[in-house]
Amino acid sequence: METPMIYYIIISTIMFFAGVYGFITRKNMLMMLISIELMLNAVDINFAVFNRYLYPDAMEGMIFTLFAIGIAAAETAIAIAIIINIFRHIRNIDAENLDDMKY
Amino acid sequence: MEYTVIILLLPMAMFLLLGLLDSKLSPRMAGILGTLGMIVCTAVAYTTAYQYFTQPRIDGEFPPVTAINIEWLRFTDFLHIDLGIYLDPISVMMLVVITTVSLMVHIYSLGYMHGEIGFQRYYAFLSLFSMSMLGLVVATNIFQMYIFWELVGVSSYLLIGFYYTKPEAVSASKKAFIVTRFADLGFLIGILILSFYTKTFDFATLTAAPGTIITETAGASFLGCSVAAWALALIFMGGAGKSAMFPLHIWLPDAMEGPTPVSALIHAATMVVAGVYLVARLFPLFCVTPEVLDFITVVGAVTALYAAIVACVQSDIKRVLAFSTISQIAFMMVALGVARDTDLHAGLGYMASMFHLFTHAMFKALLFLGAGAIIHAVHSNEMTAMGGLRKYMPITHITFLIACLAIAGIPPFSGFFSKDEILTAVMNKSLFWGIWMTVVAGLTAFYMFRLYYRIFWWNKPDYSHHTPHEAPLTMTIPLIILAAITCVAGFIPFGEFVSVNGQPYHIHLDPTVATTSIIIALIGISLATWLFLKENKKPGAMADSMRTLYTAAYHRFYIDEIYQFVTHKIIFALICRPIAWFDRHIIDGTMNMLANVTQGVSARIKGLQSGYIQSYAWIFLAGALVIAIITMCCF
Amino acid sequence: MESIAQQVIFYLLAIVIVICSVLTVTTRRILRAATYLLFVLFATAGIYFMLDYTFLGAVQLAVYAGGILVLFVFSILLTSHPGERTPQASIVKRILGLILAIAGTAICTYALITYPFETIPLTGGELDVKAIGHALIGMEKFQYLLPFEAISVLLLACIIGGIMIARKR
Amino acid sequence: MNFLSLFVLIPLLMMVGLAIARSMKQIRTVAVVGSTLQLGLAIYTLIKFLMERAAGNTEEMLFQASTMWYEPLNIHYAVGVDGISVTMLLLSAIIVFAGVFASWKIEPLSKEFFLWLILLSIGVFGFFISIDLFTMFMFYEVALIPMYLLIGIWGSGKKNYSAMKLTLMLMGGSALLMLGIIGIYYHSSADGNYTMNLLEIARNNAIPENWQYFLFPLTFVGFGVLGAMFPFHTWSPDGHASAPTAVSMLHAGVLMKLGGYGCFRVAIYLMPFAANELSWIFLILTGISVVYGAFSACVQTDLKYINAYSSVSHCGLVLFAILMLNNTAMTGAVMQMLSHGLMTALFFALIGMIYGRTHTRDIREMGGLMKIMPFLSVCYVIAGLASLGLPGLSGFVAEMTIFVGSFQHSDMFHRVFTIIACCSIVITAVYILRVVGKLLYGKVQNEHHRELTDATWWERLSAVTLIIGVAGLGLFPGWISQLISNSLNVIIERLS
Repeated sequence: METPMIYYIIISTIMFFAGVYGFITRKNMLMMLISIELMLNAVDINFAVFNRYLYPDAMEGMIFTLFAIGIAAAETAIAIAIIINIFRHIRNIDAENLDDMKY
Repeated sequence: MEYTVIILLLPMAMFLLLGLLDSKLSPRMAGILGTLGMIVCTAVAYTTAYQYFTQPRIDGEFPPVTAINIEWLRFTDFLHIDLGIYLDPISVMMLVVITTVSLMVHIYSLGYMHGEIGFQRYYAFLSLFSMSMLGLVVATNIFQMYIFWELVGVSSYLLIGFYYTKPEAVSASKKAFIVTRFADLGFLIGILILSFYTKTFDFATLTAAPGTIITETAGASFLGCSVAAWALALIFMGGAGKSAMFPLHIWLPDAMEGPTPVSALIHAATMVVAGVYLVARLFPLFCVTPEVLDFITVVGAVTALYAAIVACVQSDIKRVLAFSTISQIAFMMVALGVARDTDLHAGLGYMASMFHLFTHAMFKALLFLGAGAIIHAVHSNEMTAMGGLRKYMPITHITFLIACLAIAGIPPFSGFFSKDEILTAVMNKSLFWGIWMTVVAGLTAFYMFRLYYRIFWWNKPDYSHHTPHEAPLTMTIPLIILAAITCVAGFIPFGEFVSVNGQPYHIHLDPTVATTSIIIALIGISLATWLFLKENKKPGAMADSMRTLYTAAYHRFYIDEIYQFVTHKIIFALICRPIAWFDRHIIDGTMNMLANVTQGVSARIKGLQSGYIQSYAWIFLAGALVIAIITMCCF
Repeated sequence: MESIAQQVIFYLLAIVIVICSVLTVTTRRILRAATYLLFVLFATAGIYFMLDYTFLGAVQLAVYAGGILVLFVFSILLTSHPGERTPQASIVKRILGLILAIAGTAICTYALITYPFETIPLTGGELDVKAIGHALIGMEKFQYLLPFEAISVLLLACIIGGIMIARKR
Repeated sequence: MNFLSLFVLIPLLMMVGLAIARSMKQIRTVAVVGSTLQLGLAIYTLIKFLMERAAGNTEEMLFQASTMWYEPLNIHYAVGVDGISVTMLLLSAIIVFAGVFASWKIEPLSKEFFLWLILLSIGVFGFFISIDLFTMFMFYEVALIPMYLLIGIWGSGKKNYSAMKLTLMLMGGSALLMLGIIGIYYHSSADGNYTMNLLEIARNNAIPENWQYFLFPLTFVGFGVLGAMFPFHTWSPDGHASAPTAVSMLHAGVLMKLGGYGCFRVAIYLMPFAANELSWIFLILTGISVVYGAFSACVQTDLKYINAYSSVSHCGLVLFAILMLNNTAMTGAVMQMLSHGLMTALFFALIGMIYGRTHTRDIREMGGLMKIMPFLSVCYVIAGLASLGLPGLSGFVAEMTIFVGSFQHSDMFHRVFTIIACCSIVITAVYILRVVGKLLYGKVQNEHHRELTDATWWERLSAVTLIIGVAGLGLFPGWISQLISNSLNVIIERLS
């Protein structure tokens, strides 16, 4: 028999919250970005799984995942560009140090 | 008699003309213009008086005439302020008095104020005052009277403060205005109460049916007195303030800081008798509340004695005259207080009061103008700088003596007749007050002759640096005219014109009263002669023997100090300052506190907006989870 | 037989995903984290394959594993020294994060398990790439030309933006 | 187009003119021409109004016009005037006119100053011509906001604090007002055709009584804050003390009148039931204002503080009289608004002129100014006499109308409060004479002051304009009182 859908979803949940944990606890911006990728990935899995198990005839979920991957790529590229730029300026990429415009 | 409106409009025009042009006119021009205006006014007033008193009597009375009446401001359907001219015996009499004295003062000032800075302004203010005072006496309604009442207050303020660089003059003017304002508050409230019940301001309506107020306020009482009595007592308070009745008299002696002719005009002859005039005007109303009249008697009698005692020891000649004025006005008040309108005999006081008002205005103006001439000559107000002046200033001396004899009550001068009527009236009513007032009359003779001897006899001080000389003609002519009036005014059959119910009253002297008063006046005069004819040690010794009384009287029984204490220590320190403090610290503090609390709270919660995306994410997710849990629990 | 193999593969993938995701966020060496992420991405691709979304799996491999991760590795190498350990967040923060993560997992799992999904038996097998292609550039209902173009514009913008940001002044 | 809209249009054109003006001379020309036109327009309105009335037009508001500008809430740009608004417009025009001359030499940024000042006047004029609640409120806000900048930039002393305080407190008032207006709107009609038009709301008379209990205090306090009602008056001393001359003039002279005007145009006119029921509460507050402001003024040493507290007292009297809810007292209230507007503007103008010369406003540091600047001093004395109620000047007429009117109230409580309010005339005399005595009379305190000059022609013009107003109102009050009283009849009818 096939694997029940819920298994996939639990995996993605764990992945998502691992991402959440990382995002909250890490100071390094690259690590935060990596955590974001984890979360995105978890969501992507969910899209695909729901599509496959609940509406097998449609393909919205998959297409959405496709777009999400594309956007993730774009986002990462920009984010990394910004991070590197920041690094060039302050030789550091900890999120807490970026408070020049606070308040 | 519409032409009487000139009496008001002309001084008004003069005021505007002189006030607006001010220094563009030469002083001489301004003085002459002002005086000319006053001459015309006087002429018109005399014509009016002549015409009024020669008209046929109706039912034995001279009927009141409303020469002109214009609605100025309408409040409600029945309450409105009119401006108009109401002529009846007393207002016509007042017109004559005011224009006469005012004209004298106008002429006199040409000499007295010569060369002063602000000469034009002085004449402008004099015109303003004349206008207001004339408007006051011809008022057709109580509110018009109040309007001009305020205006005379202001002109008095302006004239007392004429030498505005002198701090004493400034504070005296302020004091005069505020004290009278306080009294006017009573007047105003009285008017309000009166008009609330009677629904009219009009004198004619008010006095025609004086009982209305009693019926309208039936049953209404406050602190044990009827509301009608309160209303009239409050109105009397206004009169007491203007007429410097104890304890509202404190402004008048200080008001002597103003130029002397002003003192003669405002603070001796005209404005200060406004209170008496007010009571006389509303006399029928007062008669329905006899308790108020009794109150007036007491206030008047106390004031008369008080002022007479104080006058005995003052050293500033104008102060002596000021206290003498207070005392004399108190005589008029007492006379009104003892009068009743039941019949001519009971109403003798009313006539006597008006008569005394008339004669007093003349001789007191004369005294002040004489004092002005003396001050002009010796450049000081203090008795110590005077003495033996009879040789230097013969005209002033004679006229001053005439006035002194008049005020002391020596026949045949005018004061004797009027004062005698007052004493008779008081005696008729109550023996106690009669004796009281007779004693005061004796004191009057004493202090007036003390003044006279100290100025004209006593011993010559050192005049070497500046020899006194007789005043110029512009000043002596008014003195002579007034002295002449003083000599003959007593023979005017005053009762024919003015009496309580308008019926002619034949003045006849009560021999007992007349004799007593002459004797007591002579005693006073001889005492003064004995003490002050030549420089000697007796006055000093007497003062020493009654040191406490003397000092107290010299300090006017510390009434001023009490006022000073009340105003500064109580009203300013205990009301104004705390309120100002309360406003700045409590009310404003509350507002500022609200602002500070807001700022503080936002400073605190600003920490939540740390800018750390991780905290945001944590809070966001935690919140989402909480909501999820709640949702799951609920559904 | 086939299904058992599938089960085994699934569990393998599941274990890799779970362990590597946790390691990604817990390791203190950033390069390792990137490596673990790579494993997770690979496993995710595997999941897509298992769901018969082979095209998706391929994209996942190509874009994520091939593109994004390389970017990550480059940037890591540019911004940190080899062997450097990233600073730890405070213990409070970590505990809070942990609580949140565990609670979140628990609640979501509970919610998902208790929700009665109506699954439809899998049919059809692999999705045709041609169908995907049509869907992406068609203009009918359930076709996605507009989002597709939007994404392409976005990508263009990103390229320009990336150049603008990263270039030396 | 309705000619009333010119009241808004002229200032707008002035602003355009100012925007393109280059030199000081052009700026002044624009300002003078504009304000003169405005004054002319106000006089024209008055005459036209009187003619219409004489011709037998008994409509409540004349020259009405209405244009929809926001349909979903039925908000109109609706204008119309009755006797009260006409007099208020005249007052505003006079004060703006005088204010322009009083700020002849304003530095720096004179152009911007006039721009904001004119914007302020738009708000004021717009407020008085509007008969649509929302439009009225909008103009009210337009009048308030420029205050912040005008005080904050051109002020003196603690200007930032004062500007902030004034703006925030008045904004707080408008918040209550906004709430009140919304509340009124949703009860403006029984059948769901909600309207913002004052006259229609009054005609519908549909605000339920329990809502009136709630909305009346909101609107009354909302406007009362601007009318310096105790205890919401504390913005006034600080605000006035820091504001530049023309702003003080306009603010005390006109803006504070917006409060009183709004109080009866909105609060009392629309909610007569609550007005009858709740007036006693506010009567106590305003009664306190009257005496309290006067007492506070007695011990101040800063000229502007004295005048600000005296404004608290006088404006308290306005609200006090309004709350008496009878024709005479309310007529008195409007006259007091006029009178206080004119004389307080005169006061502030003179204080500004004196301050501009001596650079101090502390009365202890000045003295004997009568010798040095006789013109200004005489004007100051006239203003003072007007303030303490000298017959022949405006203060007397207004105060007496108020006192007589209030005392006609059949209720004992009201009469007792009237007597308490009467006491203010004595206290007023105390503080006015205290200032006059210290400032103008006596010896010159500071020898440097001897070199100061008297007023220049523009200052004279400014002061004389206001004095003419004060004296005119004081000498010939009859017709204006009649004009106001007739317009008030409508409100009084609704109250009974």
